[in-house]
Amino acid sequence: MNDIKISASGVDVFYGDTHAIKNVSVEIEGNTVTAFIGPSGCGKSTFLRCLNRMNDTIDIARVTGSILLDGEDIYDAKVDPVQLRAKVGMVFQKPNPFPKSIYDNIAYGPRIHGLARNKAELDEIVEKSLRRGAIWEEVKDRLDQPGTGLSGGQQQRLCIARAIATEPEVLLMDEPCSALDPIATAQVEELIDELRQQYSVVIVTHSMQQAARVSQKTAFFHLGDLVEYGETGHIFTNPEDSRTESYITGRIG
Amino acid sequence: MNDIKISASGVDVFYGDTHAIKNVSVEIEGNTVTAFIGPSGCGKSTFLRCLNRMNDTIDIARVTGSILLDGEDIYDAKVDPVQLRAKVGMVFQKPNPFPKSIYDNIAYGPRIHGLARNKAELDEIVEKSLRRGAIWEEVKDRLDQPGTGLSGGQQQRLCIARAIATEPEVLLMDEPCSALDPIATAQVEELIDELRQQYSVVIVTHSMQQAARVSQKTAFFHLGDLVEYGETGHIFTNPEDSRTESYITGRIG
Amino acid sequence: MPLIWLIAIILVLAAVGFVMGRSRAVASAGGDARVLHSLPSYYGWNVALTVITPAFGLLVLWLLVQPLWIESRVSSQLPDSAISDTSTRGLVMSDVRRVSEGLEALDAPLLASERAVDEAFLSDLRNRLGAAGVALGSDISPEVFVAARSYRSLSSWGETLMSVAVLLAALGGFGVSYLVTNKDFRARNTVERGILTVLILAASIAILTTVGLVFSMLFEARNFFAAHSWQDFFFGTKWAPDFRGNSELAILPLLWGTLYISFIALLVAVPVGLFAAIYLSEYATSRVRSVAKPAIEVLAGIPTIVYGLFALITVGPMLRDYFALPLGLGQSSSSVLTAGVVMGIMLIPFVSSLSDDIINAVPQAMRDGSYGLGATQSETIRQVVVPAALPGIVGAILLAASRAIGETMIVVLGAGAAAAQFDRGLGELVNPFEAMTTVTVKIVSQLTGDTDFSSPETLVAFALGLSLFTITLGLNVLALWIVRRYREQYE
Amino acid sequence: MSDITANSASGAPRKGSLLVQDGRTQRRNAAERRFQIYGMIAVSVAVLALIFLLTSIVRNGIGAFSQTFITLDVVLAEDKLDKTGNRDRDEMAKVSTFGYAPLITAAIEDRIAAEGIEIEGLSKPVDLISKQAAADLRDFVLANTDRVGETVEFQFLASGRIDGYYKGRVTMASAELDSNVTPQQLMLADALKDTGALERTFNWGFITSPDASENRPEASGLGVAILGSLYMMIVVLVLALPIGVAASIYLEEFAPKNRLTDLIEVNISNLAAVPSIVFGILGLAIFINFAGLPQSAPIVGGLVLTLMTLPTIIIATRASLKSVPPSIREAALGVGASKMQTVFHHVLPLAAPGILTGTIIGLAQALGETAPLLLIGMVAFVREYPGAPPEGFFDPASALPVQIYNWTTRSDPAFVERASGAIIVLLVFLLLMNLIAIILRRRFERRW
Amino acid sequence: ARDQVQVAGSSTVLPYASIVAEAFGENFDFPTPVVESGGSSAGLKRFCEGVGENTIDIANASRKIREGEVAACADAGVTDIIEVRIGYDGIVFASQIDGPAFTSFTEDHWYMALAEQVFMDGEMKDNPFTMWNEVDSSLPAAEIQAFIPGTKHGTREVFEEKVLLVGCEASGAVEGMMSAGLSEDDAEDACMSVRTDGRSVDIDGDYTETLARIDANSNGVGVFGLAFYENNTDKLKVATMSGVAPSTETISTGEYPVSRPLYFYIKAAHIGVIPGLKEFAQFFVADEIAGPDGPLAQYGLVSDPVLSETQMMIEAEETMSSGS
Ligand SMILES: Nc1ncnc2c1ncn2[C@@H]1O[C@H](COP(=O)(O)OP(=O)(O)OP(=O)(O)O)[C@@H](O)[C@H]1O
Ligand SMILES: Nc1ncnc2c1ncn2[C@@H]1O[C@H](COP(=O)(O)OP(=O)(O)OP(=O)(O)O)[C@@H](O)[C@H]1O
Ligand SMILES: [Mg+2]
Ligand SMILES: [Mg+2]
Ligand SMILES: O=P([O-])([O-])[O-]
Repeated sequence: MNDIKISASGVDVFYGDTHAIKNVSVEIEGNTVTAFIGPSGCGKSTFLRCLNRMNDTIDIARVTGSILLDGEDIYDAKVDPVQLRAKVGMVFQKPNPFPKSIYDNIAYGPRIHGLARNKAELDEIVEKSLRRGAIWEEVKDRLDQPGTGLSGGQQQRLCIARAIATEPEVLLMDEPCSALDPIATAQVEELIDELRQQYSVVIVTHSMQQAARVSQKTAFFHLGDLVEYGETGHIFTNPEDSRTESYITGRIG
Repeated sequence: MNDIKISASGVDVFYGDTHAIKNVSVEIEGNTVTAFIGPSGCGKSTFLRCLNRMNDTIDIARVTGSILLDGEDIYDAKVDPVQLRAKVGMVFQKPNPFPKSIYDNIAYGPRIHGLARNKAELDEIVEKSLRRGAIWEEVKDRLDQPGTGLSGGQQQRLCIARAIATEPEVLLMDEPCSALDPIATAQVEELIDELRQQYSVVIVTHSMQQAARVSQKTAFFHLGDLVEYGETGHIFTNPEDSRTESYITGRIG
Repeated sequence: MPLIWLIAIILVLAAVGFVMGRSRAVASAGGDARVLHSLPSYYGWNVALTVITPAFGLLVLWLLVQPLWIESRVSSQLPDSAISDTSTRGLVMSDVRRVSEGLEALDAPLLASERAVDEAFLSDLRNRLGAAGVALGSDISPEVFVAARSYRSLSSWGETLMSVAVLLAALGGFGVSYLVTNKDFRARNTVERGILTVLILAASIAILTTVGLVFSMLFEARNFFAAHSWQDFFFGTKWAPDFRGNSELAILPLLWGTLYISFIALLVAVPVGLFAAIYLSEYATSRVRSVAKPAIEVLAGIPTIVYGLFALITVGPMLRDYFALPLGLGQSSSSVLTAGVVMGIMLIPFVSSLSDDIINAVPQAMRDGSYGLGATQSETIRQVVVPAALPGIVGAILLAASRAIGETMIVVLGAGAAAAQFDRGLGELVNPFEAMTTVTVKIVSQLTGDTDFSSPETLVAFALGLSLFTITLGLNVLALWIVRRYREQYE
Repeated sequence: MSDITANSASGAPRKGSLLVQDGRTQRRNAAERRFQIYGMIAVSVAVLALIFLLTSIVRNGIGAFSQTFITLDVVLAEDKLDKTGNRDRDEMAKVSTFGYAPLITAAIEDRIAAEGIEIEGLSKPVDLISKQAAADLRDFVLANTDRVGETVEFQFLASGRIDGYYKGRVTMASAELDSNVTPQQLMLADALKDTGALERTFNWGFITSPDASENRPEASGLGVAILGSLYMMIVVLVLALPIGVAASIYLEEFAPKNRLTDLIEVNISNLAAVPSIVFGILGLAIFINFAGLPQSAPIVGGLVLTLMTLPTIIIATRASLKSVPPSIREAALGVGASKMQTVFHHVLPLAAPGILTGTIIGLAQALGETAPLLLIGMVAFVREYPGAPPEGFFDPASALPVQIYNWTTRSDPAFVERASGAIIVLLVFLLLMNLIAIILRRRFERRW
Repeated sequence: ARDQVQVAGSSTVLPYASIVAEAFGENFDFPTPVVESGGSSAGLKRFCEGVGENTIDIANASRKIREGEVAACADAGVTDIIEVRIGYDGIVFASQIDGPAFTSFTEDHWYMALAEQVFMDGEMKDNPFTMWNEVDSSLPAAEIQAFIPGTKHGTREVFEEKVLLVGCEASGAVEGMMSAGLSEDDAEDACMSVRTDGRSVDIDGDYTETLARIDANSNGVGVFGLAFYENNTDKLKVATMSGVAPSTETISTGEYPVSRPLYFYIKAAHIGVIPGLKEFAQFFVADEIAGPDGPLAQYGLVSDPVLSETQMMIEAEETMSSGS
């Protein structure tokens, strides 16, 4: 049994009047891949964004409840969201590369966190991240070209590479393989597995197979509720809630 | 055997110096679903965008070769890209709802094409499109809220609904189900099948299963080349090119 | 020590502090910058800023306070006999300052207190000062010289003391911040708090300006209302200042002129500017754009007098001869239309350049979405791009409207100096070929006119200014409300 | 599917050739063309207006860059200039410019006699020479006391009317009516021109000299005004751009969104609508009466113009900050950048074009503004050059728009040309000033 | 500390002051004074802001300082003011040189042409005239189109009092109005109120604007300063007033009726503090400058017949309170 890395309890999120997350409590373990599954619009992204306070940037979003990272409340006034986000990295659902060169896209995080002592080290970090993001081969000759000129799947992998370049302790990935072909998907899944050795990974996915393949724990959301949370194997083979079962077997959307 | 709807021959696309599509010739049939498959970055989106001249909007993109729609060269100087795009609709890889209300997002196309004589007809078109896009239930109470405030998958379905609201003869769909859960995916696939009765659909997908499920024809792209094109059943069971086989069986990315 | 040196020393100290703070931080992390809480340069900045901020703060404070303090010391030492009846203590003090400034340029022995201060010495001193480039209005009296000498010595003391104090402050800041520098110190947060403070200070300047503007008008406006009935000012319908008093000073005719002329100006500037912006950002080649945009911006830089003369000499007579006279709408070459049209031309770049930038910033994905549905470029622009850029465009239009309201020269030469005539009927009020004038023109002309400056005829300028301020505030609130309602936020 | 058919029937028939536009498409394309033509018309209106204004400015003003000079031999008579004969400068300084005038009169009369020019009815030939001449001569003598007694060749400015004669402003017919010049004097000028004593050359003095009084339009120049404007623009640029951008960043990115910030926002747009002269009132009250800064000084002018330009820059900057897509901010925040870093590393560069536009327009306005300078004493006749910075910021100076304004109000028609010339200088100044901004803006422009 | 004399005020006096300042700078070792324009009242306001280096030393005015202003000055500590009259400004009526023959006017022509209401047939009527020859058959048959100083200008006051009012009285309208029951004050006010139907255009700008308007309007008649006219004799045709042609001579003798005195005011407290202040003031009114043959007169100033008194007054630093 691993340590609890993130412990959320009684989390509610509102977008204006819309109640997007309803009293969700969940404990995310260290060295574990946790998958969030559920029909589109059920609140997976919303909840994921709570975990590193990205919802702060949405004016109308309001979060209540408590979320502890290593036992510390991340919504505490004393917490610096910047430090939090450096620890809890994120890959967004829609790839959003900076309108800068591919190199700068990756190097940005390491630069602001001072992860490299010199240019050579930075180059190394960039290369390594791009390799781990399974995109090095495709972009190694065009590192100075804008990241926005990449194909959809390339942008997605660029964003993954960008997120891991800063070496976060927890990585939140919102459908990181949605635009990837099977091979690239497999590479990213491999990466996730590798990351798990040291860190925690939370992944949102619509592919049951993927959830089953990469995750140890699975949380099933439905209409803002956390319906069921438990061992992935258990959830997929022996769901307790009927809604979970329907979803997994493809009967509710 | 269906009529040839679109016939591309010797198409090359360059982004500046990058040769993204290399001498591709393909014939897309009417009343058929054609799937484009291939590893990320191989040029699927690029080729798709050629078919309704969306590449015109990219300054550095240059298209050569000929593409005929119903026997007419769409790159002919006399051809109005606007009329072309009204015939050949598109769902983009990254959902891009307008910063307008959900209703206006859908109503936009019908309005500019004058498809509705009055408000009631327009309402009807909007509802029908949203229903066909499998998102009506989720948004029917918030039609006046911005489309940008939807979840990733909802935005994707909104964009599908938006595209079909204008009743194009050919619908180009770039990974339309990438952010959708299995149920929603099934609904969209059903829609695609329904559309096929009257129109042509070209769909880019990374899911072999999806390609196999919905398409009658499949084109496999690799590094800008059209490697193989043929009956879906044939391609998946009996690929001629070794690269196709490797891709389908998950050996090259 | 000359001020410039002191400043230079502080800056050097800050630079040193930057380097040392940085390296101390790195050292505390055992050479591995990755262990640090913040980037090494933030530690450097932290030290540099804590050197600069207190030192410069003290410096500025000292420079403000010292002269006041010395002034009051020396001034209190100055015997009453030194001040003639026509003069004042303040004026004698300015003589004292001038002499003491001059003394600085001369030899030190002159300052020795044991020197006899006699007639000959003083007239010689005046010549010496003259030679040193310090002209004096009259001979130096002994009292003034003594005062100047003590002024001089006090200020040189003060300066020395200041140098020491400021340097101490700088060093103190250096020491403290240097000592707290270690790998866990949240240098970035500290520096960013500092920057945020600067940002807040910058934003508050805008507020202070408003407060200053209101207060600089309030006092005189009150005097105006003490001398002139407010009912007449706000509800009267006639503007007729008179040198003999009994003027009718109503804001309404001027306000009508302001609104009418601004309206016409916007009627020209907004469509032309907006279409130009759209054309430049969406249709024009980048070469055309790179020439046309700065060229159009030149319109904003042509002095308004040129537009005024253009209105007076070219546009006015043309509108009169080809429109007003044939249509029987008047025979005045000054008209609302003349001023409005010419002002509209001046305002084109306000709308076009800013809107162009904002339109250009709308993400391409929005356009693609629309093209993909078979929209034409103009449909895309009108229905997707422009709405998405609306807040910025409205900002640009407001800026243009603001300029229109604040403009004088074009109105004076284009529309004349006579206020709208409410008593001549609605027809003349809405006739664009009538001469009219604006609030701003009258603010300027009443302030620069020949009426007694304490009479209501002059003071009315302040009341007009304040009223205009309030009215435009209302219009701006309205505009903000509209933008809020229609804002479309893209991703 | 029946409704689809219904739709097709009601709307545009969809089947059909791409090469043939159906009715609706034709209409839409016509609208498109119209729209594009409107755009072209708009741009042309703006550009034509510009060309019209510029050509009229240049046509009127180009003459100011050349000037007519008359070369004469002047006898520096000792009995007039140095009665004591000991070449003591202070002694000689007692002879005022009025004492020098006869020397010039003598010089031109000598020249006429020497060339054998005879013109019937010619009176006061000295009127050909600028009134500035005596002052120039006096300055020369006081600087070279040893040359008294010699005959020195001097190039004098010709008077405004004579200069105007060669620029087409004055004609024989107009001279007939003109109380300041006679046709005979014009004939004399022609005669002198034939002898080579009179010539028209490039007029550096127009750019370097200080203003001159109404008596001597030919001697007036823009030196003080250019320096004054330069100093003011330095102040404005150094203060308005950073303060404006900083204030916008705070308001747009950091300030909590509440009533108070709404108030501030409205307030700033409102400041833009405050007539510029009111800023002069404020400047007089705050900077001169309260802070004790000197009158007529570029520093005060610069501060007042800064306050006046701030709203423009803030409005432009906020609008461009608003237009940066939130996804860029999210991307940066997501990798652990602080808000400050996000803004400075990503948002600001993307907003740069708009900021620069605001700056260009703000500076254009600041450079051309006269009214606020009125109350702080800069709308003035200033002949002394301000010193070098930093002291020079506190010396009295004029400004280009002020000079233009002053010259347009003067009665001598020669000033009309000079005012237009000054406008040319102002526009060149403006373009030079904005050049960097324009280039930078092009570099920062990008679409995403 | 400030080295140069600082002058502000009337734009009418500005040309004279700048001619003097320029010559002063050339001939003395003091720096050239700074002469601001901005209007008499604005100048006096600055003048009365207080004593001290950051206030002006001299205010130019095209009118006498008023009681209220003296009081305001005193409140701010400006108690000792030296008043200097430098001469007179003639006001002339001129039209386009090729325009209709406006060569001689009388005051009542102007009253009849420009008054809001005129006294005709025993009652006050809205001014019915649209042509000058309707006013008086000796005048040209041209549309009435007058460009007169706007209400901000001191010249307007002079125009109203010395032309309109005089004309009103001469035409017998005042008597008529009083017999019709108006009080004298009301009658005078009525005399001086100008029609607002566009026949008379107020000019808030300078004479250059009046000139430009006349250029653009051949029937226009405008009000100018004598100095301005003298510099533009090739474009303008001046009219006599009651048979007297305007010139420096006729104005200084008082034959030509429309003129006004020009002044400047010195802050006595600044004398001895601001270098060159007194010297400048003395230079200004010196015979070689302000006398009938000096450059100011050449430019168009009607020099003061009693200039020597003014010179003595400055010499003695005689302030207004101590003087009169
Ligand atoms: N705007 C652009 N500028 C330059 N290169 C581009 C641009 N868009 C795409 N490319 C390049 O062209 C190639 C083909 O891109 P395309 O988007 O067609 O790939 P794709 O097959 O759609 O991939 P994916 O499945 O990842 O979306 C890629 O190498 C990509 O980097
Ligand atoms: N910015 C927003 N403003 C208003 N409502 C929002 C916003 N973002 C999301 N929502 C709503 O909140 C609910 C949850 O959205 P969320 O993005 O968390 O869904 P999700 O589970 O990630 O779905 P998907 O799989 O489609 O991405 C949805 O109903 C969505 O419409
Ligand atoms: Mg989501
Ligand atoms: Mg793609
Ligand atoms: O500027 P004036 O006061 O002379 O009109």
